[in-house]
Amino acid sequence: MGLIWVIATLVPLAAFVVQILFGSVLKRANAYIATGAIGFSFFLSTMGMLWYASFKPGVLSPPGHHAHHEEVVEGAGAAGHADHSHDGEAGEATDHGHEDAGHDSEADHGPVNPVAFEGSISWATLIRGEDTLSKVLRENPALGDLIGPEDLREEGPGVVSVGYRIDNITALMFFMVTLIATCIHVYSMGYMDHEPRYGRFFAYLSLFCFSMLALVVSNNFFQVFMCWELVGLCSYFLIGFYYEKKSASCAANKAFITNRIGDVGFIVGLMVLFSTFGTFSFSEIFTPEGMLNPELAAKADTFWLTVAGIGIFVGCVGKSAQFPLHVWLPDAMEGPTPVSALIHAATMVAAGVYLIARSFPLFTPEALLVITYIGGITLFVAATIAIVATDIKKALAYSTVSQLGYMVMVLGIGGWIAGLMHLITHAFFKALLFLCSGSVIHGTGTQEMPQMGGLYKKMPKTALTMLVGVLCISGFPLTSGFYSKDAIIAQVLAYGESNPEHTFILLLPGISAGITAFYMFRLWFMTFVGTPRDKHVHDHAHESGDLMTVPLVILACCAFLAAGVPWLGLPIPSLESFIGFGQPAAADSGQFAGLTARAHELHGVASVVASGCALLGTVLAVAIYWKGYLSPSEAQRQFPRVYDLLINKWYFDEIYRYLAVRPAMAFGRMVAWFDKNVIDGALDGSADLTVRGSNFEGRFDLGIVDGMVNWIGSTFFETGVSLKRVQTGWLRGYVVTIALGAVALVALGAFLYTP
Amino acid sequence: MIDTVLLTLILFLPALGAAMLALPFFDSDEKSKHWMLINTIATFGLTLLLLGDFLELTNEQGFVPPLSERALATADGQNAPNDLVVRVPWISSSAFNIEYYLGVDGISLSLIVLTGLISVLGAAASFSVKKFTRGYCILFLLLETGMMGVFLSLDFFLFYIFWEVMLLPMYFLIGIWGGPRREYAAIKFFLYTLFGGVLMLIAMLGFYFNSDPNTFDIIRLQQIGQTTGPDAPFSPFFQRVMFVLLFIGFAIKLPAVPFHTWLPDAHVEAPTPISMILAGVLLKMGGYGLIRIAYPICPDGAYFFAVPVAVIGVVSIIYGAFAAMAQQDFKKLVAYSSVSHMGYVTLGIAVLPILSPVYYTWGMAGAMFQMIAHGISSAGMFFLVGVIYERAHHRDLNRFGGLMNIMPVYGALSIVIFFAGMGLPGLCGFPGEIFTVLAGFKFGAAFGIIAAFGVILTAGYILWTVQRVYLGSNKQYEGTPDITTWETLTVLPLVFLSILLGVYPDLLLGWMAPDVEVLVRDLTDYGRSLTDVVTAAK
Amino acid sequence: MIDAIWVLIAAVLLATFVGVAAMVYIWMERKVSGRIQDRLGPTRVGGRFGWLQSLADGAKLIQKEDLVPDSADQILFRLAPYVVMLGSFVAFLALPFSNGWVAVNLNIAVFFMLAVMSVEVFGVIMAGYSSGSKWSLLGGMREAAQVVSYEIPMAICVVIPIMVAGTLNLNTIANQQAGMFWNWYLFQSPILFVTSFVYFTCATASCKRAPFDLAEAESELVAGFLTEYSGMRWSFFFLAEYASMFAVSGIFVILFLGGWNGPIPIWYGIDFGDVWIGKFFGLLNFLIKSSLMVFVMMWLRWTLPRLRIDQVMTTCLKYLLPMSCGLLLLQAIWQVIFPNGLVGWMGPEVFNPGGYPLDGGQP
Amino acid sequence: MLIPSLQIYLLVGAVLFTTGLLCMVTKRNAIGVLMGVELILTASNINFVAFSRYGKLGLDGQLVSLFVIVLAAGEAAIALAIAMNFYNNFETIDVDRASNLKG
Amino acid sequence: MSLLVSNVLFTCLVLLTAVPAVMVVITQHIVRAACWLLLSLAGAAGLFFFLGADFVGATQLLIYVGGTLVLVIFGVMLTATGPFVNLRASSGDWAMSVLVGFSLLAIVTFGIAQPTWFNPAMFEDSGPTRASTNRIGMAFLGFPEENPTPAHPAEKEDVLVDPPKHVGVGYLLPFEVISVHLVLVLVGAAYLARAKQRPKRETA
Repeated sequence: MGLIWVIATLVPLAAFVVQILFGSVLKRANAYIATGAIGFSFFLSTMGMLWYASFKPGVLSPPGHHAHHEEVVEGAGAAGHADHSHDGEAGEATDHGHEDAGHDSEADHGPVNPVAFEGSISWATLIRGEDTLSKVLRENPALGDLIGPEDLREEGPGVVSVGYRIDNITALMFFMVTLIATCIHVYSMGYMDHEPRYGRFFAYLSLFCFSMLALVVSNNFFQVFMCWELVGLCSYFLIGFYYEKKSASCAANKAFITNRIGDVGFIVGLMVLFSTFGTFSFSEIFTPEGMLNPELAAKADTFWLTVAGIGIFVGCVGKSAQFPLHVWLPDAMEGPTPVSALIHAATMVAAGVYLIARSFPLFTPEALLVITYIGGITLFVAATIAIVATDIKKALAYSTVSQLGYMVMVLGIGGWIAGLMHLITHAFFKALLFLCSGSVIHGTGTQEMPQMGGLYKKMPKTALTMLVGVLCISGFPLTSGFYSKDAIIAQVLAYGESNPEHTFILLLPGISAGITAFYMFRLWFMTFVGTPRDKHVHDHAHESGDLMTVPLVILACCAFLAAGVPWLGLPIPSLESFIGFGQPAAADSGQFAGLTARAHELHGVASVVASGCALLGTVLAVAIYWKGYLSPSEAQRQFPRVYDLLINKWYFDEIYRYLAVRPAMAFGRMVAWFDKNVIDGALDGSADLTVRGSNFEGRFDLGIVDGMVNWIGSTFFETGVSLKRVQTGWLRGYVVTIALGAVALVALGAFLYTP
Repeated sequence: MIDTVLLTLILFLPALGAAMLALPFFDSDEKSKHWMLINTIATFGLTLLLLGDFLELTNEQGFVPPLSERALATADGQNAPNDLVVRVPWISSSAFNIEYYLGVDGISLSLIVLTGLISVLGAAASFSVKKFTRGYCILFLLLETGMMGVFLSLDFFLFYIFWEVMLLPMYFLIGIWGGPRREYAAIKFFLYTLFGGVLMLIAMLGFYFNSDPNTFDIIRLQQIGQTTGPDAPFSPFFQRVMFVLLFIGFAIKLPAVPFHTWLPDAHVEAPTPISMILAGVLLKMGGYGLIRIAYPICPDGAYFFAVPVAVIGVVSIIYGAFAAMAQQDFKKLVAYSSVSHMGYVTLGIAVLPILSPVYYTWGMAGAMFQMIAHGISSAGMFFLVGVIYERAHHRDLNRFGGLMNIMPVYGALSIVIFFAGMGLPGLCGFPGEIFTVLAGFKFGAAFGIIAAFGVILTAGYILWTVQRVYLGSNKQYEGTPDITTWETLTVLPLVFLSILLGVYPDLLLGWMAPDVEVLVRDLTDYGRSLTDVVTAAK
Repeated sequence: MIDAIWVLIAAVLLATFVGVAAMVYIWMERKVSGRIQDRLGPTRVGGRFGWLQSLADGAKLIQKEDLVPDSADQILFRLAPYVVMLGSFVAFLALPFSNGWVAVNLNIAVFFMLAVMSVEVFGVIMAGYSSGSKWSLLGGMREAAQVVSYEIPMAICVVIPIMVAGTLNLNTIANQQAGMFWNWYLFQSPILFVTSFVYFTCATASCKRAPFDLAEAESELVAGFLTEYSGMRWSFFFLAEYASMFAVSGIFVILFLGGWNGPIPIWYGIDFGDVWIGKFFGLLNFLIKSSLMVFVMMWLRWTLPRLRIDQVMTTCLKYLLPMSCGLLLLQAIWQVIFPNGLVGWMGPEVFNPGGYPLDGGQP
Repeated sequence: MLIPSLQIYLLVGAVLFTTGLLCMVTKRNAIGVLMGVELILTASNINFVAFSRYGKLGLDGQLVSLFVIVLAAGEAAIALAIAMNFYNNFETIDVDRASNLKG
Repeated sequence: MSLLVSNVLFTCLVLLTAVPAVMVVITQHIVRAACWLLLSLAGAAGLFFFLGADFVGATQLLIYVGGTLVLVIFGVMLTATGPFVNLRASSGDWAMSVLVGFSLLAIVTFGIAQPTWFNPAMFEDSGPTRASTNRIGMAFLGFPEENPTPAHPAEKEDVLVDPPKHVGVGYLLPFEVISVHLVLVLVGAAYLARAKQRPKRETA
């Protein structure tokens, strides 16, 4: 069954290959190929998700549930082999013995545990001896005494494999990604209509879809890392899509390099996993119920485990634009708006959160604390900056950073379900918001909110759908954002009860919820209501075409309904419960024991707090930007320091420029100088010295050695001159002389010879 | 029998071609160039044939028998008909014991195939050579023979000869067809390498006179070197001294900081195809020498000096990357990036004291993979730099810009190659880098982490370069013709390979890694026995 | 004594054969040239086809006055035709006509033939020099330069099949090629195939046949070394030329075309190899093949224009000589790779579906 | 009627040698001198081959004579080249004129 | 062949060798001298055949007669200022050289005839070996002994079946040296004989 997802992952890749190879021929057909591919993926993932959900214990009891259960869950070997047979049909060589570790004794464990399909092929085979040795042993058992058990399996990973692992989180993420991506593809066909590199855009989108989907389905950290970099690459290409603009290429570079810094952390995490656990595989590192594999945990030092956790989290920090590395995301808005929606709001930046959720059991309490604090700082800092942002997309970007901070933080305090739920809902409404802003930009030709205003009449569909998004993100009741934010606040409250020493950081989500509502409504009011501030822009403005508005409507529905409790009475689980089945045991044990239950109890309080904060923010926004009771410029004058800090984004860029970029460049120049002057200088100096030495010796040679030789030579020459008269130059005379000499010799011999 | 012919032909076909170039028939430049191309293609074809033969050696366990096994079987006259080992007594088998002794395993074969490929592409890239074409072609082909010889020889003496044989054509190729400072660069290159060669010579003689019976047989020397116990012919002290000599000799070629300064000069001055060869193949000889000679023959030295060597590797990575960041000259930047990339090779090889064959295989196989990948990507980079140099006649990074719009195909190909150099997953640079870094961490956390920071720097300078050269817009080079079909064909195999190897490294590792594993197991066994001795003594 | 008598008989037989063959070939040359030039050639003498034309010519030549120019070197002028005749006739001593049918079964036969035929050039030079004529002298010098040069590639080309055969004995060489026609050395390796062409070119040149007939170039040198000759002496030169044509063709046939072995050994089952009838058919085979090669030489003569002397030398020294050396090397390498030949390498069943013995079927 | 024996061969060799020597001495033509040399070499060859048959040299005598013949060819080539050069420079072939090296 | 025929043939060959050799000395005509030389060398080749050294004889014919002598004649033709060139030595020269030559001949003949110097009994006739090229080639490689038991003596007269014992190193090294030497000689000869564009010396 995993084949569905494998195919759904590979289809965009195939589309990418086709587009890159034949892009110049296909021209506009590129868009159809890309959209068709991702649409097909969406179709497959929907099918897969329905199928997956259909036999989930406790949700529904589909016919043949037990059979499925047996096939997939029980008997590790059976599950593995069933999968392999699928893979074999797909023509992939499977690596047995590598993924079977995690499926023991599943049936006895409650319904919480995810049913995971797994399959993998070897990607890089470094050691093959293992198999051979065991095979030899199997054939010659007598050798066992000689070889000894410790030789049987050398410590460490011999194979890097790529594969898939489907559990409900994967299925859900997959569904979300393909759905949003499909909408955005359709939207892009309208939005990018006049672009010169139309085809290439879709090729990049396809590549991104592939990378993102492969990231989501992957069954080991190594593959995650590879896809991690690949999505970063696509992000780079798409941010730098308008590469003629210097700012775009700079933003692309910034995004990529910042991500790489995070990736180094990820690599460090990988290194620790590699050297302490000797495996990257999820199913080997984690037990099926979602704890760290005790066998491996016994091998690992807590310090290194923390390092691993923080390392992986640093990767997430880079990708999800968390506090120290968040600077790239606002700059990334240089890319086309659909890209911002897809990559920099809904999917790629959420991958960090996904990874934290995925590797949740790995984190030690210390690491989780770091996560919490980073998330908390991020959500607040970004929210404050968003207040003063005037660029519509940048405001949304900071909002994204802030919302990601929510997710990270709540994951750090054990709110696994809340974090993921917010991830899903946020993906929908943030994609919606970005697309709406894109529609506005498309219609007006500007991104600056001060130039907009009063656009509601001109583009009602956009305004309404965007209002849905704003309501969602602000957490108004009955919207999806309400449920997810409510879950977060409840988790925070529950955590705060048991860990009062972290109260400070726990206050931030509540405050920021208000700020969020404030800046989102500010954005909406500045854009759509009031009087037009720029006549030219206003006259020019127009509603976008159907290609763009239909996705908006679809997304608005999704955003509104995503977390709806009964889901319109359909026989499918609610978002929360669906995610809840995948919750790892680690999120509900140890320091988090009972936290989930307590959070449930606190839902009521939390919803009051959340909606209260949101209401406050909203009211403030209404007062300032709609009704005009308060003047924003007045506030600026009142708090100039604060305003400077915020408008300069807390001076992060400057700090980095002076602390990192310039020193690095200076160090580079120094190294180059060192190379040229010190190393090469020493070399050239020694060469010079050799030359001087040779010159000296040359003089010695000429004077003394040659002098003696010349003297000897001249002496011989004199002798030769006196002897030369013997040579008569008469050739035949020489012959006669030789003959005479021969005769004389023989005669002499005859005379002397006595036998 | 066929293997004898095949190996000999691979070795001497280019030289034969060079000799044929002396015939009066090749009176025009075109003929010479075509002949050179045909010759290199034929050699490359033969290397592929060799690869096929190699894969056919697979026994019932699914492995190609290790080289040492095959070589010793050949020595006993027990060899299979096509075991890809050639042993013919050469110089007075009784007195000097020097043999015409060739053989391949996965390690050398991968480099041989790479050499064949890069030579073909280099020959194709040489079509723009105008000066003394015939001489160029002759030297080029001789160079190929030298390179092939280095990778094929299993006799140290033969190895040394080819090492030096390769040197002279290179000297002339840089010194005659190079840029404005070509004499300086050529002499620098020559002296550096010769210096290393002399150290190697000393080590070679040391091995020879300390082995009993005296031998130049590398396989035999490996066995001698890996003998442990109090009466081992190569004492630990001897091994350490020899290791230092060999290491410096090979590190110069690699090149590792601080022996690297010949490389930027040589690259900047060398003509494009020679830069390709230089980066694509010549640097690999250093790594190959370490893997084939220095480490297996002097494992004790390798253990003793593991930390310094790893430090050199890490320093090379960081130092090269920083130096690259500061360059204005496109070619120099690529040259320093080579220093940085080859640092991973040093690091990967150095991590011997892990003592776990599995983990050390990551380092060693990573180093091998990195060599191949670097051979592909850096050759491509130099070629692409050459392409733009031919059009713009300068290499100043700050004066380019906007080439992506002006030359779209060229831009696209460049992006692939440069990103492959950057070590992006899905392209060939990634597996080698990540494997070595992982193994480096296992050896010492600091090594791994610092080396990992090289990733950022690499991304920094490459992206910055890409931005300065390809992105943006530029009126100055408006109307520059895009890359020609011929040039595209030249670089396309590299692009294709960098993608292929990045997407599925098993294509290479599948037949290379088993031999790496054999080597690694020998070395770690040696190391374990050492530690056993130490623990026993305690 | 028996031996001496046998030698005498053989000598007489050979002399007769060479004389008759030369006359037949002269007639053939005239017919061939006629056909090529769209004429009929001799038609009358002897009834039909003019088959007795050569005899008639010979009779006429014998009757002619034997002129010796005043400025000629008397002795050398008279001696020259005999030296030439001697050279080509003695060569036949070692040429086997069929299995065992050879005057002296020398084990260095092919070498001997080359050696003796190289004496022939000396006669030509003598003739050219002693005639006391500028034309003749030039012709002689050209001949000297040409033949000395062409002997080298020719000898090397002969060495190549010898390398395959492992012997210089022409009888053995021919017997080694028994069996199906792909046993002929011509088809043993591509190198030998090429070699045969090189050899044939050199052989043509060493017989000073067109397009290499610079020594007697009628149009430039007024017949070169033959200018001052007439009558019987003149005809001796011609006899020698045709005889040596046959001789080099014979060597060609034995070295490359399987000698007296037919293309398909149809009588393999009946052991004709040893009895005289089998040998007789072998003789026919040999004569037909040799005549075919002689015909090719004639064909070339009447097709190709004469080269200039520098072209002749260039052909030899710049092309044929390096080619032959290269072929020698290549064949050596070939033998290392395929020590048993292609047939041995590919397995006998590939080349021998009928199951004929491939080891030569030596009688 | 001579009966073949080693002495006869040696005698023939001696005669050839002497005539060769005389040839070298009495000919003023450089090529004549060369012919004398050839005669002397042939004389030695006859001795070698004779000893090869009559002595215990086995095939070595023949082999050496082969070497001699081959070297003689080379010698003739270079001698002729010298003669030609001599002729080109002095416009004569008279060896007595070649006395530039007179001391 | 009967002894008589053999002896007659031998006498003829000896005369064919010796008499033309003398004629070479006597004749003053350089081209005729060359022709006499031809006869003499051919006679020598005959002697070789007679001695059973077929290969040497053939080589003598091929190289000496076919090659060297032609070259000599070629040289004569190229250097002759007129068709008939006489460069006579003076009578004094003649006298001296004849004296020296005959003394040499006398002393050598004396040596041959003197039993104390030269004992014919030490040299017995080993019979005509009729050495095949194979044997000569193997002798080159250092296998002077004939194969003691050829497997199929009738058929494989020329083919060595079992290689005989290896004695010494043979003549491969001399052969190689001579080959290289010959190449050098030929290159040198070609260089020397090349027509040079040198200014003609002014003859005042």
